[in-house]
Amino acid sequence: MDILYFAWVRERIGLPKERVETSAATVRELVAELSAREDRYAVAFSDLSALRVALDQDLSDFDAPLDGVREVAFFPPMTGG
Amino acid sequence: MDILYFAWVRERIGLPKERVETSAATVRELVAELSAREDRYAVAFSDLSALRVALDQDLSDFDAPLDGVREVAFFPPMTGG
Amino acid sequence: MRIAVQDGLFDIGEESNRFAAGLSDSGANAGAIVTFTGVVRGSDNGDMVAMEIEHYPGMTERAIRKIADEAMARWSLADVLVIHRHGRLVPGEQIMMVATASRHRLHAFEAAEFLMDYLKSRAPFWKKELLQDGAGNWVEAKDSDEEALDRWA
Amino acid sequence: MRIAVQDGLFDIGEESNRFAAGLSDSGANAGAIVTFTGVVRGSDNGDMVAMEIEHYPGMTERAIRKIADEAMARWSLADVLVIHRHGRLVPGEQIMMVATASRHRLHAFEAAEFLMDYLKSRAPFWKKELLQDGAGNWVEAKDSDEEALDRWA
Repeated sequence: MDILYFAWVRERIGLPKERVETSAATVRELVAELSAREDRYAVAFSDLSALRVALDQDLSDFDAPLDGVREVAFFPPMTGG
Repeated sequence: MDILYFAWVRERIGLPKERVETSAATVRELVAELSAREDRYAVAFSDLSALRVALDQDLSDFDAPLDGVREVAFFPPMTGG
Repeated sequence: MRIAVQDGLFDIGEESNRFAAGLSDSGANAGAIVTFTGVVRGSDNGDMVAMEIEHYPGMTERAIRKIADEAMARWSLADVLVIHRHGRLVPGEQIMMVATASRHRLHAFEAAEFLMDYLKSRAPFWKKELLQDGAGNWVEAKDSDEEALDRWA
Repeated sequence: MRIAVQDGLFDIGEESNRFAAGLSDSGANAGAIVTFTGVVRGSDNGDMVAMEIEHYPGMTERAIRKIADEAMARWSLADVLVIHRHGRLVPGEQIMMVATASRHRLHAFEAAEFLMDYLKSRAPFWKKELLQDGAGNWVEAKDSDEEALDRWA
């Protein structure tokens, strides 16, 4: 599964993209798995209310299942326009 | 006093502008005076709710006094934009 | 603020760029620009050959200025532009344009809608549709245009 | 409908004229054109040298298209244009533009406001202010931008 990070999430984790092998069933489980790996993940994911997630390029939520998902992206609330 | 007519009011009365000597105290009295003059005026002024009036180029109403007014204009509701 | 009442065509793009450049030259620091352009529509059955717009020369600029001043007083605007044509226009030609600029998008949008609502019913213009058979129909004011003003009361 | 996500500048006037010409070529008979242009504002103390806009390449066009499709479904629109830039922009440069066209002015205005409200909070762009001293601040999303969406719920 490809995981992408944008804006300050990218800066805190220190990379824009990585490939991860996971058996996490939901986004929330994936976040817990990553946070357990290294401190920089734990810091970036410390407040989920300040984060948004997209699954295969559609906005989703942290309780969404990951079956069949190929691309997960984490980022702060968007500031376009 | 100059009296101006626009749009279908101008067409019904048959002229865009005329000079009138009047001692009418209000717009309503002026309208009555003109309507008594000739049928084309009576026709144009038959339904005041379909007309608007401007005194010296500011929108006004039929009960407004005419003292000191130099230019009166009659026209249908505006359709700009 | 610029107000133009004219019979000639204007170029939407040129006017938009000039308005934006004016903001930049004046250091207005406006983040939001809204424009509205009105275009002469053809009649649904295609029998309208032109639109004749009559106006009240002395009063027109005065009435538009009053509306634009009111918009400047109600919203925080960096600039306002109003162009309105009169005379004979054919379908597809632009009739009028307003532009507003503000720090905030909501102010720019609301002010542009306010200007349009007032120009429709309070600026002394009258439209007449000229038909193929030579007839001419004065466009009637719509109740909905008068009611649109209630929003700003 | 045209959607452009690009790093280069665009010309407001040229885009406005192209949008209007497209309506005329397609015989859309739209009487009302609304445009909104967003411009990079300088910071109040003048210490911002540039705005860096990051985006999510695969998702950006997809998200904008979804928003534009929703606008076409909700209002009676003859056409929609959305241009949004990314990369490094300096104060005074235009960030983005939307244009809408409809028979009726209210549809064109509402659809343009809807597009702006959704682009602010639902299209994957993130702004960072680059300051004179080399620091960079990620612009935080405003509660008011999120609340603006309630109007369309």
